[in-house]
Parts: sequence; C-alpha cells; structure tokens
Amino acid sequence: MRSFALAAGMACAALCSTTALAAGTPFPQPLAEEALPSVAKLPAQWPASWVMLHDFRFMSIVDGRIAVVDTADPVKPLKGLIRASQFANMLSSRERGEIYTAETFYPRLTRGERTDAITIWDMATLEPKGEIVLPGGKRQQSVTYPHLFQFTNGGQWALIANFTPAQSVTVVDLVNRKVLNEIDLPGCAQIYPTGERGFTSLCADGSLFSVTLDANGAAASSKSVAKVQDIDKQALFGTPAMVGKTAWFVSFHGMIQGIDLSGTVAKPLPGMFSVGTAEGGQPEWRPGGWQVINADAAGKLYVLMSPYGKEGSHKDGGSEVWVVDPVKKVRTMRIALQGQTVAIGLTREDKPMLIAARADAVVDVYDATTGTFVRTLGATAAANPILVQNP
Amino acid sequence: MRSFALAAGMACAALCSTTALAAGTPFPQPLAEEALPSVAKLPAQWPASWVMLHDFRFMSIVDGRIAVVDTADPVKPLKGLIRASQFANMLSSRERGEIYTAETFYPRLTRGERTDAITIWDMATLEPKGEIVLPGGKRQQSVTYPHLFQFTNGGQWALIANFTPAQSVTVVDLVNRKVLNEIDLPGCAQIYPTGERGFTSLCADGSLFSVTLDANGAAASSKSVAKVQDIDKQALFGTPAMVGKTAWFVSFHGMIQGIDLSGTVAKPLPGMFSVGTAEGGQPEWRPGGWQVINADAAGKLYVLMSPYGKEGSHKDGGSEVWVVDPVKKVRTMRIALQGQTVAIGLTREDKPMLIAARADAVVDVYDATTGTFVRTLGATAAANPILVQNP
Amino acid sequence: MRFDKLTEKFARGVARGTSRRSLLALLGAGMTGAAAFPVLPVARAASGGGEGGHGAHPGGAARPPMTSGLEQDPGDQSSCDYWRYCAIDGFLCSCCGGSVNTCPPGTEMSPITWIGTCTNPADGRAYVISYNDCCGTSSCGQCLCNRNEGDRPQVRPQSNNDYNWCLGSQSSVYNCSVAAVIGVALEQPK
Amino acid sequence: MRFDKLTEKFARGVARGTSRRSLLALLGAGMTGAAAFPVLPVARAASGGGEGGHGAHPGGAARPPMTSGLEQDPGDQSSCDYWRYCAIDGFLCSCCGGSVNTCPPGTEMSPITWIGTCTNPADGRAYVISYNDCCGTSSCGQCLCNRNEGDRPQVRPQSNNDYNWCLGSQSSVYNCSVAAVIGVALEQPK
Repeated sequence: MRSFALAAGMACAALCSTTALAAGTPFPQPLAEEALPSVAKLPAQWPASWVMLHDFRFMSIVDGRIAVVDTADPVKPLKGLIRASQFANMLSSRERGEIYTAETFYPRLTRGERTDAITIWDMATLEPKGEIVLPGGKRQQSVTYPHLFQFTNGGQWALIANFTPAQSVTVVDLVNRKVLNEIDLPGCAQIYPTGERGFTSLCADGSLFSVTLDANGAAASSKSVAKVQDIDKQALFGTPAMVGKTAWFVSFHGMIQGIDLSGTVAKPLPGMFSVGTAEGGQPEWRPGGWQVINADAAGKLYVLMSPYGKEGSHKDGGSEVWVVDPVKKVRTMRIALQGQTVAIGLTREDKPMLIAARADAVVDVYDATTGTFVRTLGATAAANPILVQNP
Repeated sequence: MRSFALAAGMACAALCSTTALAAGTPFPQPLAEEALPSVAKLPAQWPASWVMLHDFRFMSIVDGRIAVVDTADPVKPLKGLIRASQFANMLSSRERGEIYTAETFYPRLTRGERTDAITIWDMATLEPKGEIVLPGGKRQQSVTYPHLFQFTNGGQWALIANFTPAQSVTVVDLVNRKVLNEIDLPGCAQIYPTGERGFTSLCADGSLFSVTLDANGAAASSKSVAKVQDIDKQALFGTPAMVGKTAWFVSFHGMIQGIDLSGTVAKPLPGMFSVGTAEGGQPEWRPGGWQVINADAAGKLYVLMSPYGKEGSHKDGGSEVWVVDPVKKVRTMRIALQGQTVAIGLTREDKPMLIAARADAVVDVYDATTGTFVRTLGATAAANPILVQNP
Repeated sequence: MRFDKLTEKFARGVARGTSRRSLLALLGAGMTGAAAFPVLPVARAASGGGEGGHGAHPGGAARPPMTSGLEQDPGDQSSCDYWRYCAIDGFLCSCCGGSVNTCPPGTEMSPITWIGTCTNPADGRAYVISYNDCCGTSSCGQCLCNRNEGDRPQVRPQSNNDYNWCLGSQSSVYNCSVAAVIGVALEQPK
Repeated sequence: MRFDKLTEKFARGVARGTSRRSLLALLGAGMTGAAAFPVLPVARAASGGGEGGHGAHPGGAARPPMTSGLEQDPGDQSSCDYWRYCAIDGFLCSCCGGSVNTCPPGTEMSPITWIGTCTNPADGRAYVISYNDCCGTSSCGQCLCNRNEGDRPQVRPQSNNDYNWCLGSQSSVYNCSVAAVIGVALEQPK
C-alpha cells in the first residue's frame, strides 16, 4: 500500500497537474483524482434480491466458484466471486454474516497430499477469516448437491457428507472451528437437518434414517422409517424445496412428497400428489434439470419441467416452471421459460422473483407471482451455474 | 490396483459369462474381456508430426496446460495433457525424454504461501519424475512467451526469467536438479541462449546484453551491444524464429532482423529487410498475433500477417502467412488461412507442415511447401492455444 | 459410530434394486458406488447442444469417426451414442489421449469402478461395462457425454453418475472416463 | 550478480522512450513495469469477436450500458471502448463486482501499477490513468478487454501489457483490472 502511494505520488508530482485546463472545454475543472487502493465491500446484510450461483466450471474442474449476484441489477449483476474449488459445497449464515465453502486442495494443483477444508468467508468483504481442516481426505466429491453440507444445532454446527466410497457424516463446530465427530452411515446419502440437533438421510432401500446428536456431535439416538420412496419406479430428486421445516421432494415422474423434519425423526407427510400433466409431451412432461424444485417464502412450490420426459431425461433441463400449492395439492400456474433451464431459485424479496439459470449460462428473472418475464442478466456471472441458493 | 481386480473379478464371477451366446448373432464369440487398469503410454521419441500447444486457459487462469498434439491424426489429435498452472512456461528435451514446466502454486488454489517450481515430466508416461523448487516466489508471470524459460550449457541447465518487478535470471541445473545462481539484470527482458553457456537479453534502451556463465552458473563476462532495435518506431516481437543459432526477429512493421547467437556475444546481422507489402491493407499489412514468426528446418521463415495493421494491431492475429527466404531476403509465398490465427509453428517432418492455432481454438494444418490447406483438427486440444512448440 | 444394523438392512435393500444394475448388489455398497462422472446437464451448453439439447446428450465437436475397426464393435467411440457409453457421464477418454478402455498418459485409472450393462447392437449381447475414471490431471474438456438412462439419485450410489469416482487413486482430480468390456451379462437387458 | 552499470544506462534509455509513456521514466524501472494484464489475442474468440475481431477489442456480452452519470466522464464502463481503457488488458473490474477504479470484494489491489495516458472525449484533457490489477481470486472471466495502442514488447516493461502485475499483493492470482484517474497529464497526448 505504501509503495503504491509512493508511486502514485511520484507520478503526479512529476507528471500531473490538477489544474491544467484543456483549451475549449466546457468543463473548467478536470475530473478529480481517484483514491487508490480501493476494494469494494458488500453490505453486511445482503439485499433480498441477491442470490448465490454455484459455478461448477466443469471445463476446469479445479477452479469452481460461487458468484454473488444481484438479480435486480442487470447493469452490474455480479457482485463478487468466492473460491469453490473441486466439487465444492457451500453454506451461508446471515446471522453471523459468513459463507462457508467445503473444498479440496492439492499443493501442486492436481498432485500431492490432499487437504479438505472448510473456509469461512466474511459476507461483507468476501475475505477468508478462518479455516477448519477436515481430516482423512474423504469429503464427498460430486456434482454439487446442496444437501452434502448442511447446518444443524441452530446453525452452530455443520454436517458434511463423506464418500470413500464408504459413507459417513462429519460433524463440525463452525463457531469454535473444530471437527467434533464422524458418524458412519453405510447405505444412506444426503443430509437433511432434522429437529434441533440431528439429521436425516435417504437410504438405498427406500427408507430414511434419522439421527439425533449429543452435545459432542456423536449419535445419541437413531430411527429408521421404511418405504419412504420407491427408487426404481418413483425415485425422488435428492434436492428438495424447503418450506420451514418441511422438505418437499419431487420424483422423476413429477410426484411430490413432503417430509416433516421438525421433530427428532423425519415424518413423511401423507398424500403424495402430482404436479399435474399437460398436452405436448414427447412422450410426456416430467421434471428435468439439476435443481428442479424450489419454494418461495409463502410456501408455493416451483418445479422445472421438460416435455421430453422419459427414462434418463431427469437431468436434461426444462422449458417451463409449474407452480404448485402443496396445501391444496393443485397446480396454480405454468411459466414458459426463455431457454433451456438447469436450476431454479426464488428470491427472498417481498414480491419474490423466480431465478432461472440456463444451460447456456444465461440467468433470467421472472415475476414469481405472475410468471411474467422481467429481465435477463445475460451470461454475466458464471460459466456453469448449476445451483441458485439464497444467502 | 488390487482392489479393482478384486471388484472386477467378483463382478464377473457372479455376473458374467464369457461364453454366453446371444440368439441369432453372426458372431459366435463375444467381445473379449479388456484388461484393466490400463493407462496409455507415448513413444519415448515422439513422431515429427507432434507439437505442444500451450493452452493458456485465460478463463481459469490457475488451470493452464500443455496439449500434446499429433497434427497428422485428425481422428485422435490430442495425445495427452501436461499441467501448466498460472502463466506457466515449458521446455522439452528429446535427448533426455523430458518436459519441463515452470509453474506457480498456492496451497489453497488462490491463497497461502506461494511456491514456484519446475516439474520434470517423462515424455513417454507424462508422469512427473522430479521437481526443482525455485526460491523467492519471483518467477515472471506473463502471457506465455517461450523466451522466459530456455536451455543453456548444452541443455543441462535452464534459465528462468524473474520479475518482481525487479528483473533477474535464475540459473538451474536440470540434470542435478538444483538452483545454481541468480543474475540481476535490471532493464533487460527475455532470454536467448547464446554461445555454449550464456544468454542474451534485449534491453529497454534498444541495446542487447550478452552474459557468459561460469561453471557455477554465475556471470563470467558480459557485453552490451547498442542500438539493436528502435523500440518506439520499429519494435521487434519478443519471440523470434530460431534457425540453428540464428534468431530471426520480426518487427511490428514487418522488418526482419537476424541475430547470431553462436558466439559469446550476440551479433546482429547486417541488412534488416522487409517481409514485403501487398494490396488490400486497411490500412496496411503487418505481422499480428501472439507467435507471429517461425521457421522450418530448411531455414525458411513464416510470418503471420494481418491486413488491418496499425498502431496497436500487433496482437490481433492474422489471416495470411508470408513465407520469406532470409538468405535471399525475398518473400517466396503467401498462404491464405482458414480463420483468424494467433500462433504458427512448423513440424519437424521431412515435408514440414505449417500449424495454425486460431483464436477460436481450432487448429489447422497446411503443407508448408505448397501452402495448401491439408486438414483441420477442429477445437480438439486446447481452449486458448497461444504457442505452437516443437517437442 | 457405525450403524451396523443399517448396513445389514441396506445390503438386503440393494439386492432388490433396479434390474439392470441389481447385478452390482453382490459387490456390496462398500465396493461399488456410483459412476465417477462429474455429470452436468449444464455441460450440454458447453458442447453446443443448444435448443436441441433436450434428451440428446452432447456429441462434442465435429470430428472424423473413431472406430474400432471390428465389425463386432461398431460405432464412433468419440460419440456419446456409441453403445458402450449407455451409462457414462464425463469427458470421453477416447478424445483425451486415451481410448475407450485406456486412460490418457499421465493419469491414473481409478481402481474402483461403477459397472453398467450395455447392449452391443452388432451381436445383440448385453455386456458388463466398467466405467473407470482417469485421475490426476484437470478436466480434459473434450467430448463431454452424459447419458442418464437407469441413473438414480445419490441414495443409490451404484446407480448414480454424479459422484467423482477418482477415489482410490493418488489424486482425486478428474480428467476423463473410459468404458471397458469386462464380460457378458448373464441376464439379458430389458 | 547485478549489472549496476546497465541500470544506469537503462534509466537513461527509458527517458528516451515513447512520448505517451515516457512520463513513466522518472519512476525508474524498478518501480513501474508493465500492465498487469494477462492479455490475449486468443481471448478475443472467447468473447465472440469472431471474424470481425481484427483490430476490434472484445466488447463482452451484450449488457445494458454502465455509465458514470457524469457528463464529463462519458461512455460505457463495461465496454472496451470506454476512454479510460486506452491501454488496459484483462477482465474489466466493472463487470466483476468492482468498478472502473475499485477492485471486487475479496480481492486485493496490486500496490504497484502501470500507468497510461488517455484522452477524455468530454473535456479534451489527457488524464494519467493507473491500471491496477485485482488479485487473489481466479479469473473473473467477464468483459475481457485488450487494447494495445502504444503497447511495446516486454523489453520495455512499463509499456507492455503482458505481465501479470499481481506482484506486491499477497497472492499473484489474477482476477481483473481497474482504470483509475490519478491526475491530468502535463503534456497533451499526440
């Protein structure tokens, strides 16, 4: 900083004048000297129109990142980037003003001894303020799912999925920045925070499995609930829409299943129902994309739908969003999208916006209440936006 | 390896048959089981049609690489990738069967303590076989120029440019894998191997400066040669075409200057001459691109030319290659290219091919003798190919 | 803490899995797992899938066909439509310096694999295909291929292609994926 | 070993440099140096420059104009044509979470800079512009801009924009570049 100030000072002492007047200008004073160095800060509380786009950056897998995006600002939508290297996961805490990335590093980029770590980033500066190294080099690497890295214990702790391919969950104390425990969980995947201090995973036989944690992050009790899904015929996408403590899952065929996670044991809600059908399917309308279901603050569900639904189409993206009222179990609206969309999110604004991240990296904004297309942000934030998360 | 064999073995013991006969097939025997694991090797001596493309990968600057490409094989042009992270440089030694990359690393991808290192890669396996750490974190980072990392002392040593912005050259013993010395060289840039054990740099006042090295890699003698170029009016591109020990430089305006590097002091050759002129310039034909001059084994020069030549056009790429005989000082051919080209190289084949790396990442192959377009390799090797180097 | 009871139940559960991939059940959850393949629907855009991208997997840049030369093993090995790729997801090693069953030089083949069953159109046989990831070099970036027929969520690892399977290798950095014949399936695919 | 004699000569040599950038000579070779900007002709393709790319610098994706709101500072700060960018090379911080003279959050501004002189079309004055790199986060990837008027080979660092100028910063990883007004040039540009 000092050396810059010196250089700039020297430059102007020798070379500049702040009073020189160009001939014939209508502006008697020149533009003012601008202060350097200067680094932008973000508001400590991000506006409700801001989202985080996970940029998977598949063409350079080591260089993933999270784009902080103001969906209300088409002129300057990108507010900053946060490193998210190699199949990273992320979390954010508005209360603490912190973002957490779970990443993997090698000292020679692609070689050497592996280090997995959680980095704690300040939401106002996007600077790292701490790190928690995860032992064992076992953090699960997948195309990014939100439910591989989740809060529990009122947001004080994080749960991280491991896959070696042995499956387990690491419990981390984010506040005291230390690893608490590891819970082996063979046969079960994904982490859905459950009750005050615990989580639920989905298991390969179609059951779910809920675990409560003690004060040390060890398992205190557990309970299996059988036959929650039929993975062969009616598999649920792993990423649900969260409405309060209820996780709304959608199946490959468009059936919606709620799971109440408010107690110590997850409770499937009775009455699975369909997002509905429509003409024009080739062969039929089904959910398709990477993040295919999301919810607004009022609890309405939004499902990304493709008319080209068939076995194997479930990651192909969609061209419409179907809005569903899970209380009345009816579809309330169909929203036609501007392009093949991969992930959808809803902003926290009073009048929520539907954010559509497209396969061509364009991000579009729709009025979630009316379905009207509001604006496009263009491909201005990420190379491969695959998740739209609220901070 | 063992665990794979076990898994595969179990899989087939339980699930496979090598004799099962499908009904109605004209093939009585099924396809044979294929051996795993299996990793391709390259010939220890690469064919003369192979080149190395430096992929700068500007969209993910930490993830640069070198693509090994067989320009004679449009079906499988890409033979392998070598890591070349963050403004890396590369060298290759056919004698030792080794490739050298000079790179920069951070333990947390973008943060932490910087390490600069040369990695030694085996040309047959593309596996790293050694590393030489470069002290001080001062390796020059630039858009990649070949003459920031060069051999001397019969290929036993390498010279590496540093820029902090203080300028210096580090001398490394590649065979014994150790750093020998560092030579401060303020005011001079680029490294052109000179004589048996030494180098020449170009200096900011238009002179050149030749240094000889002693057995410890320290400077033994030095000599300045004034007024080699007029940087304001007739600047030379930093990357010359090498013909034996003569470096043929081309200027922004298309003047060619030879410099004899065979002795201990570089010797500018008399008689700078023009690549010629042509109709159709807007405003005029000038060299343009990143690697704008190269040579074939017979000593003919190839210059990448743009009709849109003007101040500031020198990195804009070109649409023709002009072939020049530096002995007769005449242009012998104009080759029209298929697309806007950034870098050109010539293969070591008996009948050399002109390799054109385009701005859209397509690589085209021309017969250098006739100028005929032979084939395109498509954009099958690199995102940002900016150098075409012979291994 | 380890839920051994669950493991036992899980093993039974897997044994009731999907027909095509139930074969894997015998290997147990700990030995198999999902495809190695950092899939991406998103990636379709990168390969120029554009509007026609629905359902269609990306075929990559226009290239001359890459054939085995064997009548019994037909098709273009640089194309996502090639028969062995029925359950692959990632960059095809055929375009990366390797081949349909060989990793590119400088990478390491993942020792643990995901296995699928694909029907060879030439001889009508269902082959057991081992999908191995090649590891230790960053994204090849060529010939991205994503086929999800039979793919199931991560809850069933052996049927899910979103995992990075560079696990037993020295480096977990993903480069590309191969598809090797390791035998003929006892049961015909449906 | 240090060639001090050469340094002395170099300082004199620089003082005879190009008119526009000869201003920098007084700062001495050790204090100035080239633009920070990992230039690329190649990059033009990435921004869709296509065939019309000759001479033209890439303008980036279609976006609404980003203006200062000041009549005396006209133009689109997300466009490579904006007057201050007369000698910039890299991703424009205006598109990356920063502004024309501010680095994006989470990056560090390089303490040492390259300085150019650009003429403001509104008031006709030649301003001294400081081009600083923002460092510590990987490539922004937005609004690549490459203008080489007055650019000279690396032999003259203070007039060359191929250097990565993330040097005095904690990390040398390059993210984007700013263009800040630091004064009015005493001499008019030619």
